[in-house]
Amino acid sequence: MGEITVLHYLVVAAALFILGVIGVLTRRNVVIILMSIELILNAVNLNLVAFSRLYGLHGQVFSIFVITDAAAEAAVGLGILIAFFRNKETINVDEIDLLKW
Amino acid sequence: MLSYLQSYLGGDALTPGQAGNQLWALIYILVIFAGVSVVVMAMNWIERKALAHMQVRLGPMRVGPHGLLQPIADALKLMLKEDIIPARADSFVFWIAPLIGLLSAFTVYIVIPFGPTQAVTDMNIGILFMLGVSSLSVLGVVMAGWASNSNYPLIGALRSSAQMVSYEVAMGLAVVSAVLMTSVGGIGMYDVAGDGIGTLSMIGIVQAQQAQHVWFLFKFFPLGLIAFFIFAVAMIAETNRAPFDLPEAESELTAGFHTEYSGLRWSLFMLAEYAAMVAVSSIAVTLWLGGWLRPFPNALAGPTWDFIFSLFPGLTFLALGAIGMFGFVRMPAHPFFRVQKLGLGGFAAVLALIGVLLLAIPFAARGHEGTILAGFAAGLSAVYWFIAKVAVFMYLYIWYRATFPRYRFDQLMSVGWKVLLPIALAVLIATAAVGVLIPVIQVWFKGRAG
Amino acid sequence: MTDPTTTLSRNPLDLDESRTFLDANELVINMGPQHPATHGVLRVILKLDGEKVLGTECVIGYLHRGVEKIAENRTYTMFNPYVDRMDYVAAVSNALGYCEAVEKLLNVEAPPRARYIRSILTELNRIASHQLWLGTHALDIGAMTPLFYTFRDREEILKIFEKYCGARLTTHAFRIGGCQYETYDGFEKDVLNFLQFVAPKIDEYEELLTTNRIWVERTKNIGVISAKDCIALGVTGPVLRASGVKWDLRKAQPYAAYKDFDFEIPIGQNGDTYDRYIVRMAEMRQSLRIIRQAVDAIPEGPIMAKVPKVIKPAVGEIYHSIEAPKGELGYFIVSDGSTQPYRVRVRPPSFVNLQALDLMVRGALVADVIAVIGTLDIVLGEVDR
Amino acid sequence: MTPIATPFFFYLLAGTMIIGGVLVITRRNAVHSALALIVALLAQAGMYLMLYAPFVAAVQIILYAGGIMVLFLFVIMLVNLERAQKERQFNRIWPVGLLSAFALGLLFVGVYSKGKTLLPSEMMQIPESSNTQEIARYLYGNYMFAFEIASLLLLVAIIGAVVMAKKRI
Repeated sequence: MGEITVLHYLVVAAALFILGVIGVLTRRNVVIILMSIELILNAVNLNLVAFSRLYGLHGQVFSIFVITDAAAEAAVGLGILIAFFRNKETINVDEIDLLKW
Repeated sequence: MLSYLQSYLGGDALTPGQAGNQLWALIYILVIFAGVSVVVMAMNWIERKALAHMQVRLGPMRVGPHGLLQPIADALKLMLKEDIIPARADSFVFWIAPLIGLLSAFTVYIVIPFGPTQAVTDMNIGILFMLGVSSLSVLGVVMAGWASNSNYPLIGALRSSAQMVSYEVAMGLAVVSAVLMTSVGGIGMYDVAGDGIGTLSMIGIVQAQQAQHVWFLFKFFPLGLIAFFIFAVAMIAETNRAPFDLPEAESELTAGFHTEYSGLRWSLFMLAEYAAMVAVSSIAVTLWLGGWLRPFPNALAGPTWDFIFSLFPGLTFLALGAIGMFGFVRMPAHPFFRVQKLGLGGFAAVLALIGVLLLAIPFAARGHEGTILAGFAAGLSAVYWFIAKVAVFMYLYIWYRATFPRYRFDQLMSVGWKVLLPIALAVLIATAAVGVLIPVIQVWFKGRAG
Repeated sequence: MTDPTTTLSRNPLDLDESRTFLDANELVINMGPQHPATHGVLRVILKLDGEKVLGTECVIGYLHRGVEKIAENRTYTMFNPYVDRMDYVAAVSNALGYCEAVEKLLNVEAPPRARYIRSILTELNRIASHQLWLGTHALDIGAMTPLFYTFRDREEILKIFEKYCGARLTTHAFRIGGCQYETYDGFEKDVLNFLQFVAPKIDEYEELLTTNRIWVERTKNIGVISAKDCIALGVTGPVLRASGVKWDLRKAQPYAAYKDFDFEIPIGQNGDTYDRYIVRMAEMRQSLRIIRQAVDAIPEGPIMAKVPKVIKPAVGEIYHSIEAPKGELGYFIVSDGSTQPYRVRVRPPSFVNLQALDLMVRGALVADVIAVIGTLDIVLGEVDR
Repeated sequence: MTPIATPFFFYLLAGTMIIGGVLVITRRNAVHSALALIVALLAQAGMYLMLYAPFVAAVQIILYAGGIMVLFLFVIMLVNLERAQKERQFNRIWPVGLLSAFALGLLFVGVYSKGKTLLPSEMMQIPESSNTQEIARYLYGNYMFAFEIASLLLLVAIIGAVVMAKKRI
């Protein structure tokens, strides 16, 4: 348990990022895929905020933009999900394989 | 440690959290936790009594004199009741949902300033922290409704999550307009930092009101009043109380999201609800009603007025004791009532004793400015005024409940989105505009005069 | 809109488990029989789209006691107390209808004093019934306090009943041919005191509700029913009058002593829940007016007509109806010449009015169903009999 | 205010976040996933506090935990997941996905071990007490344009979500 440097935060962020990627690539449930995307975005946020310790507040400002983006993404993604569920009664990505129905 | 304690009691130190004094902060947290729990129990009794008297009935009368021990009996009963988890419920989520609600309701007390130093800590994002943490209670409600695996709780949960999320928007905008006022100097007003920068810290907001010689309720009249009104409406909706108690609308959804809960877990929901009521009332008091400041801290300044206003806590307790004594005297002298009569008399005597003690403190502290005792007396006065203001809100909660019918869900939503939100936005813009314009006009006038 | 009986499956609770909120055409909720807002044991099966009501189906009979069948095994006199148990909040009206029907069958007429006493008690009972309705209706909409106010004031009426005949709720006050009891000493004074007492109280209820924004929003344009639909469905009472039809049996075919009294029939225009509220409040005031006139003009004389000890009406049938607090309460009695009726059929206003529920709540929200059930003022004892 | 027991809290929060993240991608029940994600997000807010970013922490709690996750839970409740729970949880190409994620991990390890010397060794002294004000200056100064675009993005998202989710427009 030495001094905590920015690198420590970066490692945590990288781990979260990879977890998110695994979730996106392997799960079938759209809701959980969207949550995994949130994990990825959060990993990025953590990176940005950690770097703001080194390079000034720009990172924090950017992380706020990322959060905004995440909100927009979640809203639209879940909207699509609901529209989709209404038509197909499934939320598994590998069953969403038609361009129209 | 000791020196900090001395300076803290003397009243010219930082809050324990700011000073980094963990032990003292821990004590403070325990005190607040116990205090809030006691207040919730007392509130339970007061609500039932006040509501009963508004509705031409007596309320609890059997357990203890005038039902004074009723909350304790209820708490005991709830603790002993079977804790039912429905067969097809998701037991983990079902188990954790009330804890989330309780946690979010109690966590906000960290930043509530009961006095200039009487807070666990003072964050520079205090008000944001409060809004954020109190918004987490939605999660508990949603999870409770979902985990019960039943239609009524599910509808209740959907309703309440939609309601709380919608009213948070109007609430947040109203809060922002108050926060703007911390930085905006008006005619004859100056901001706390002196450089036009506002503050989000709860203590800073109250200090700004002191420095600007005005409660934000009356600042930029009527803008502050409107913002306060919006907050006051939104906070009732946030805490799911009448007339916005749709999530637990008894006549429609039996009990809403906690239909399937029983015993201790149900009482945790109740505890969370009342704790949240006190918490949002504290926000309102801090932002618009001058927090711990006594009435007219600047117009009636000076040690004499300070002394007079510091008599109020003792007088209040004496008055309560007198009411108790009145009840004691009025109670029939039949042996059947002996225990109750003695209990009430004892209770009144204790109240009166506390009153006398509280009266003695300012008398003893008079003329000893700068000592620990004087600091203690000042802190006592501050906490008293804060609690008194919150108590008014709690009474209003009861009063609303006795008076208003319940809104329908779509009406509630349209009130939130189509009435409160536009007004809140308009007030926000107007506050900002007035704040910018007034200094300009002042400068212009000065230029003309000079 | 489709007919709910065809859109709802025969067994509405047999749901497809995979169906959920989103394909919500199929959300079926079972309201009652143990639901706080169904005024007893009414079970309403709601078919919902989200919170929008697509159709309803009332399941009744949870309080069925076979009152009509019991009548066939009792003598005319013995059956009299049973009618009190139908609409138990307006027991006096029930008894009045039954007694007058049998009197009509026997071709006797109650003496004037008995008729006046009957009118007074029935109108008092109407006020009590409306008060109870107001309290529970307001409670359904979320206003707690009126319930306690109305119960406090209803208590005064029940006290008068108790003093008069010894019973508070199921009074059994009237007999075939008149009244069993002469009024007690100070009856008139008690009633007049009550009138003095209750008039400001009615204003008090109105103060709490009439102009209350939330109350108005919750009741205006909710559960609207047109006069045409009312007549088609046979809806009577305040519900009909709120739709703008000036129909009150007390005026249309006066019974008891009503033709001697001067009173108005309050009507509404929109036929919504708010109008029904206003109409009932006005009716309470009119009842006060009737009672005052009746007490002032109450004649002296006997209280029982000459009725044989054993009531044995001639072969025949009769239909007699009165204006109960909830609407037209009719008794159809067939006599086969014996001491027991061959058949008694009750036309209960609650039962008929309840049929309008589906029409009134189509397209409304769940919360409106509560309000509409409240505003129909049904008593399940009368619906199920 | 000096942060206390920093390594302890760092490892506590980091552990919570990682465990939360693992739970998010492995739970059968989407509600449990959401719960784990909320815990991870709150832990991350704690980390922001340790990084002297209180405003971002507050935004994280208000927006993520109080807003976005409620949205998620709302949708999970609307969409019946009981069937999805009984089915296979991972798609057929999951080994490929895992492999590529692993490769990405290796890439990170490589970059960090090579590039850590590039980082400045000294942390900047960020005034914590005026953090919010500083962020405001940046947001309404340097990043004004980006801020406006973000608001436009949100507007588009609102309209999009309404169009998508509404049954009959």
